[in-house]
Parts: sequence; structure tokens; C-alpha cells
Amino acid sequence: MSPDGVARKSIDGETGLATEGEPVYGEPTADGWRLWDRSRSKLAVLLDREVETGLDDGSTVLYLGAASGTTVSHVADFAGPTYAVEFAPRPMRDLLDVAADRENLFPLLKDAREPESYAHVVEPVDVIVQDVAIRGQADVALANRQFLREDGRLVLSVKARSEDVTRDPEAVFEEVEERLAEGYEIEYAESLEPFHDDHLGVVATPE
Amino acid sequence: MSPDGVARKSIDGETGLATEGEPVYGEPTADGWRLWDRSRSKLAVLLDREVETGLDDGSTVLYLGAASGTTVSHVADFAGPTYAVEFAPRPMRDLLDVAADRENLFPLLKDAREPESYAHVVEPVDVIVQDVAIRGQADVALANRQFLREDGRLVLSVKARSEDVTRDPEAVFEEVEERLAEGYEIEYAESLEPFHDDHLGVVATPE
Amino acid sequence: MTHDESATDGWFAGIDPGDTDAAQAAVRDGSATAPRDWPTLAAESGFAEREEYYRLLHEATMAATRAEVREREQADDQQLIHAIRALDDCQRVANELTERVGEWAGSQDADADVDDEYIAALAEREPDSPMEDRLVSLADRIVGLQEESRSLQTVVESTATSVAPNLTALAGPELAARLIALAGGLDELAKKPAGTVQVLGAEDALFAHLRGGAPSPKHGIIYTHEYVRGTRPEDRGSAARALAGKLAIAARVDNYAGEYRPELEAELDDRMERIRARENQ
Amino acid sequence: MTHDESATDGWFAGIDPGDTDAAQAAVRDGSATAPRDWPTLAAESGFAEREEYYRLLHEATMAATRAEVREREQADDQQLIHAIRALDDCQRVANELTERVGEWAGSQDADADVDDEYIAALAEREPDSPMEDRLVSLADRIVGLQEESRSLQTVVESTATSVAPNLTALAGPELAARLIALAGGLDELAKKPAGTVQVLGAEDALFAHLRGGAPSPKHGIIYTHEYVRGTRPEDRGSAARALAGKLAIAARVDNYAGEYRPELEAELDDRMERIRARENQ
Repeated sequence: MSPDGVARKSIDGETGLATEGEPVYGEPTADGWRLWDRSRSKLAVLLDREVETGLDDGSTVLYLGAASGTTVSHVADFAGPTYAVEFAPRPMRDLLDVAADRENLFPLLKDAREPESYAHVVEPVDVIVQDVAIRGQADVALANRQFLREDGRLVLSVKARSEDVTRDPEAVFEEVEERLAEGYEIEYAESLEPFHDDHLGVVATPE
Repeated sequence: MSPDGVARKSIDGETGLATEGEPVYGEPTADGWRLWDRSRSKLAVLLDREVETGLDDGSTVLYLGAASGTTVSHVADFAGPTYAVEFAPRPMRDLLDVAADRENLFPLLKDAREPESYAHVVEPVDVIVQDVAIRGQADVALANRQFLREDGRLVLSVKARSEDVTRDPEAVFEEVEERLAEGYEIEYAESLEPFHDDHLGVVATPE
Repeated sequence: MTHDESATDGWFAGIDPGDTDAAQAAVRDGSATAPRDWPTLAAESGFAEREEYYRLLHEATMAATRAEVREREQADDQQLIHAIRALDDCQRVANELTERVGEWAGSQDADADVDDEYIAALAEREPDSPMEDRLVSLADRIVGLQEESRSLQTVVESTATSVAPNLTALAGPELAARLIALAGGLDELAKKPAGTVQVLGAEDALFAHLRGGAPSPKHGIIYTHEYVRGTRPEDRGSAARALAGKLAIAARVDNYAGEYRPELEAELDDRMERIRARENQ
Repeated sequence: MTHDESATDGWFAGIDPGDTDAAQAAVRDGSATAPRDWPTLAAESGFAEREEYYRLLHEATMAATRAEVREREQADDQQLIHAIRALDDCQRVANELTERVGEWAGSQDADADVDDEYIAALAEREPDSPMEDRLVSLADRIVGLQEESRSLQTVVESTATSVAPNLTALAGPELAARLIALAGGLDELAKKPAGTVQVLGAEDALFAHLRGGAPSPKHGIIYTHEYVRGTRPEDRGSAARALAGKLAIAARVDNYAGEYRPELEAELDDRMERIRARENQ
């Protein structure tokens, strides 16, 4: 069930998913393929588990919380038009380097909590990947639901500590899922351990 | 039951207690007698009520909290050796003027909470008059009990607000009386209203 | 006559009956663990018989207390000097930090008109970044320093009124405190002639004048008084002279007598009315 | 081909396909209430066909984001300048008020050795008069200003690391911030030759030298760096030159590349080791 353009490879003695593209963060490479490390990418954990994310060769993607581009670089390697929203200037500087090599990657220095500030640029997409380490992650997903095609999918990683560092992660996840249900139907929700502590991986469809 | 040297007089249309002496604070005078205004002196209220204070012509007196001398000037007019303890320099300046005219008045710039600092000057007395507006008024009375002759009397006015501005005066008075009972037998304890709000007049003997 | 050991604790112990200095020092600095029948012990020890004892005691307590009141009040004037200097420091640093906050806030909000009101509102703002948190916190420190200034003003006011009631009535508490601070104390101020009081705080201008060339200064810190500042320039010299004269008298009354004399204020008001009346001619 | 009204909301609306400046401004400043199928609308409106549309979008988003990152980071360096100045102000006024409290406390307790520890203890004291209340409260304000200084140090540290990671690695956050402040910004600092960086903060001495007579200053604010201050006097000039050279490079890497290069620090350490090795010969 891995998307076309994502393959399982063994490079430098490490086995895992890989994509074809310019190297970005010093990852092992061979024959133009770059290893996609699960411990550095929450999306890679889901793809490795063969969860249906809706991502495929040529998918249109809105990536919220692109940071310095570690994960979005792999996405752009196989997907179609990829809109990468990131709010902080410093990681965006690195993301600009990643995008310079990728014509289908569109960097946007915008706040994911204010979708109207990029709705004039971003088209309706097949997949929203969301990885924003801020409070109110479910609200961000709901606010951006308008970008999702009817048959699209939200691929969300929830960081418990961003919601409330003092509460039990399970309780936080439950609350996020509840809020998310106001606009999405949840198809998958599992912990991303052992690769990412206190993170929940979610796949959902718009309702 | 008024002490000798204290008489009821009518001066300038006002009737009240009076003593013979040099005027001090602009009080009405006639024929060498000075009116002793109850609203300016807590002791005058007790004498006016003919409470037995032990004060008499020639009594030895320790006055704690003499302030600028309004009351102690009247006391020295009829009593014997009168030791006037006051801690604050500014009222003491006025008290010095009062004492300049009264050979039997001995001003002492001392802290009534530290009796050892004046025990080398003050002899055992017939009456202690105490009017100190500081916290711990019962403690001051207990610490100075050593100056009182066996048959002497403590004449104390308790200011509730000095103990605790936030509490009910009645509760404060009760607590002060309780503490006082550790060294004194209370013979009289009545409010000084309407002349002095939230003040209790106490007469006690050493136990 | 038996000699009682505890007589050595009495204020009169070891003192020559005529030695007032020694007697007042003993009253001030002595102590005893318990009272005794001092008049009897004094007679027994040969110091003085009862009547004479009380006369000497009156003399000694008067002298001791008078000296100590003077010292304690002078200590108060030194505290007043520290308080007025602390007040000046607090106001100055609050202003300096306000300027800093003004520049900083201006970088985020070009329309910021940074006055005390702006600072107070900024201090209440909910910051949304660690950097803004600091800006808001700094504004809050300024508010704290302003509160400190007000509290210092209150204590300066009450202490000036207590230390120098007449000077304070004439000059106001802050100017009174500044004059005392410039002189170094109330006693020092009381010793200065009116002409010196008039130019206290204008030492630089005075020295320039004494070295030659510069005009003699007409007023120092007393310029801040409404009776100088509010008088038209051609009469300001007379006003400053009249004010300084009354302030010098007030300082002396405060230092040597210590009682409040309302007539000083009335005399100054009269004198000023006459000086200002010239304006209308 | 029908013209869809909402195409006027798209970033490309009214823009000439070759006009990158207009396109990037539209990406940055535009907005829409909802997303639309912009590629199709762009083709319909005649802006560009799909493939060309994405090429132009890539160009526009790259240009827009690059410009905005630069601006936002420059804003950060300006915030850093305000923070370091506020830090200096807080430390200075805390010291000034400490001196005042020292004089004041010394008047009550001649043995008072007024350091930060004394101030902290004084701030906790139970005052027993309105005057002492003020002294204690003033000590507490000083403690507050010292806390503020520490908080500002923390934000200076994180901001300096983010704005100028290489300069901060070499100079430490406070010196990095001071150099940026003296230059007026990271961009300005990056444009300065090493020789200028070496004497930043010694402008007075430099002007005196240029007017003639005075010796050329060997170092400005970089004197506070351990590699200058800790080097023996005869080698200090070399050390200052070497340090300034690396700092100038670090500032340029920070401004133009922005990524952290650990080798800069290693090179500086090597260079300094060689300069200091002379001492042992």
C-alpha cells in the first residue's frame, strides 16, 4: 500500500522507506534514492505501517508545519503540487533550500491558524499532512478542512505536550479526537511509539 | 473618690475635672486651674467615672506612652514623682516643655517594651498609667509589672486598632484581658466610649 | 546605714551630685535588671537626700532627654536625606527605563505614544512571545518603580513635616528635603545665611561667578518653588531673596525650637503678594 | 471559457505572468475566504496553462518567502538589540539603586557590606518603621530588576542563537548581541570588514586616533571576550585581530547562509591555541 515513488530500500546497512530526490539532511543515499528515517518523520512511521494515507504518486498535498523540510522533502519527491506552510523564519530558511531543488514544492511563510492568508494560493488538495507543535492542533485541522477534497484525507500527528505538558497524553489525545470529530471521521488513530514518544498518528476523512 | 488635687470645675462654660498647674495645650483655665478634657484624655474618663485608680495627691506614677504630655501634665499637677516614658522624639520635644514647668515630672526617651533601659532610674510606683498605641499592649503591662508596689494599680487604656485593625474590637479586648490575667487581677474593664472609640479602660492590681 | 549592693545599678552610682553631664549619660545609657527604691538608696549611699535627689533627677532626665531627642531627630533628618535621594533615583531610573521601553515598543508599534499610561497598559498586556514577555515585564518593573516613588514621596512628606515642620510648610516636603540634603542636615542648613540658602543647588554657577566672568546666580534649587518659578522674570530675584530669607528662618526655628509657627507662612505669603503686586502697576 | 468571479481572489489576479515582484507581493499580502481550483482558474483567465502556472507559482512563493524570512529575521535582530540594551539598562540601574541602598543601610548599620546577598536579605527583612519599610521595599525592587536582568539574559541567549548561530557560538550571546547592536543590525554587521569589527565599541578612541596623536585602538567591545582579555598583553593585538576576523566571517555566514557551521569555532580555537602557545616559549 506504499505510494508509488516510495520504496523499501537497504542503504548503508539500514533498511527502510526511501524516495528519489536530492539529499537534504545528511540521510544515507544510493542511486538517487534517499532513506526516509522513521525516527525523524512521523509520516514515515505511518507509511511504514502501510496505513492508508491517500498519498500517492502525483497527489496534491498541503503540508502544515513543514519546519525545515525533513519530511516534506520526501513528500515532494513523489507527490504532485506540494504546498508547505511554516510559520517560523529560521526553519523556513532551510526549507527554502529544500524547495530550490523541487519545482513542485511551494514554501509559504504563513500561520496554519489563519488559512485565509494562504487560501488565495493553495488549491483543494488530496491530502493534508499536519505536524504543528502548537496548542489547539484539532482546531488547526478543522480550520484547514476547507482545503480537502471530498475524497481527501487528513494525516495528522498530535503532540501531547503541545496541548498540555502537565496532563496525561492519553487524556489529551482523547480530547483532540473528540474535537476533531466535529469535522472529520477518524479512520486510524494509533500511538507513534517507539519512534515518537507521546505522539498520536491520525488519519481522517472530511465529514 | 477623685484624687485630692483633682476637682470638678466649670471654666469658660465647660464643666469637668481640672488640675492646678501651668497650661499646656490651650485648655480653658481659671484661677490657676486647667480643665482636663475627657475627649482628649482616657484617664480623665476613668476619673470622671470615679473609678478607683489608686491615683492620689502625692502618688508615685510611672506613665508609659506619655506622648506630648497632655494627660501626664495633669497627673504631675497633683501626683508625686511622675516618670514619663515616651519613645518618639517629636512628641517628646513637646513633653520636655511640659516637664520644664514641673519639677516632679521626669521625661524618659525610652521604649516601654524594654523596662531594663529605665529600671536604673524609675523607683517602685503606686500607679502605672499605660497608653501605648502599639501591638502587644498586654505584654508591655506585664513587662512593667515589676515597677508596681504590691498595693499598686495598673491603669491601662487598650486601643483595639493597635493590636489588629482587621478584628472585632470586642475579640481583641477579650484576648488582651486574658493575657493580662497572667500577672494582674482585673478590677475594672469598660469601654471608654463615647469619648474614645474602640478603647477599653482597665484598672488592675498585681497578682 | 547599710550599703545596699544594688545601689551600684542606680543612675546616680559613682556620680558627683553636681556633674550633670555624667548624670545625663547615666540616665541615657544605664540599665538595671529591676527597679529599686532609688531615692532611699541614693540617700543611704550619700548621693543626695530625697528632695535634692528629685531635683537632680529632674535635671538629669531633662538634659538626657533633650540631648537624645536632638540626636534622634538629627538621625531622622539623615533618613530624610536618604529618602529624598532614593526618590530622585527611583524617578530617574523609571524615566530611563521608560525611554528604553518607548524605543522597544516603538519598534513593534510605530504609533506608540509612550507615557505613564501606555506603560501601565503595556504592563497588563498578555504577551504572545518570550520577547514580548520581557517587554511587558520591563513595563511592570517601571510601574513598580513608580509605586516606589509614590511611597517614598509619602515618607518624605511625613518625615519632612516631623523633622522640619516650618521649612516644610513654606517649601513643601520635597524642596524642604532637598534643601536639607544639599546642606547635609537640618543643623547644617540652620547655620547657613539666607544668601547661601538662596543659591543652594547652584554651586556650579556660583563657583563660575566667584572665579569671575559669570553672573551671580539668583537662585538654586528654590527655583522649583512656585513663588520663584511663578514670578515674572524681573521680580524673580526679589522673590528668591524673600523666599530664601523665610526658609532660613524656618530652618532655624525647626532646628532650635522645633515647634510649628504658622505666622511664618503668613508673613511669606504677604511678602510675595507685595512683590507680585508690582506686576499689576 | 466562462470567467469565474472568484478568480479575482487568486494570487495571480491582475498580474502580468512575467512580473515576479508583483507576484511575490500578491503571495505575501493577498488572502481569500476559501480555496479554489486556482490552476484551472488561472488557465481560464488566461494567466498561464497548468505547467507554466506551477513554474510561476514556485518562482513567486520562493521569492515571497525568501524576502519575508529576511525581513522577519531582521526584525528579530532588532528585537535582540532592544533586549541587550534593556539588559544593560536593568543591570546599570540595579547597580545604581544598590549604591543608594548601600549608603542608606550604612547609615543604620555601619558594618553593612552591601552586595547582592545583602540586598536579597534586606528585601526579606521585616521593617519596623515606615522609613525602614521603604528601604526594604527598595531592596526588593532591586531584586526584581536583577531577576529581570536574568530573564533578559535568557531571551538574549535564545534570540542571539536563532538570529546569529555562528556569531553566538564564537562570541557568546551577550557579546554577539552587543556587536549586532553596535553595528545597528546583523545585515550591517555582516557588511563590516574585520578591522571595523575589531574596534566596534571603541569609536571614541578610534576618532582620537584618526584626528592624530592617540594610538590606534587594538580592540573595542571584543575585549570582553576571554580570548582577548585572557591573552597576555603583548599578544592581545594578534588575538583581537584573529577573533575579529572569525567574528566577521561568522556574521556573514549568519546573514547570508544562516546555517550553523561548527568548523568556524574549531578554527578559532586552533588559531588561539597557536597565539597562546607563544607565551610558553
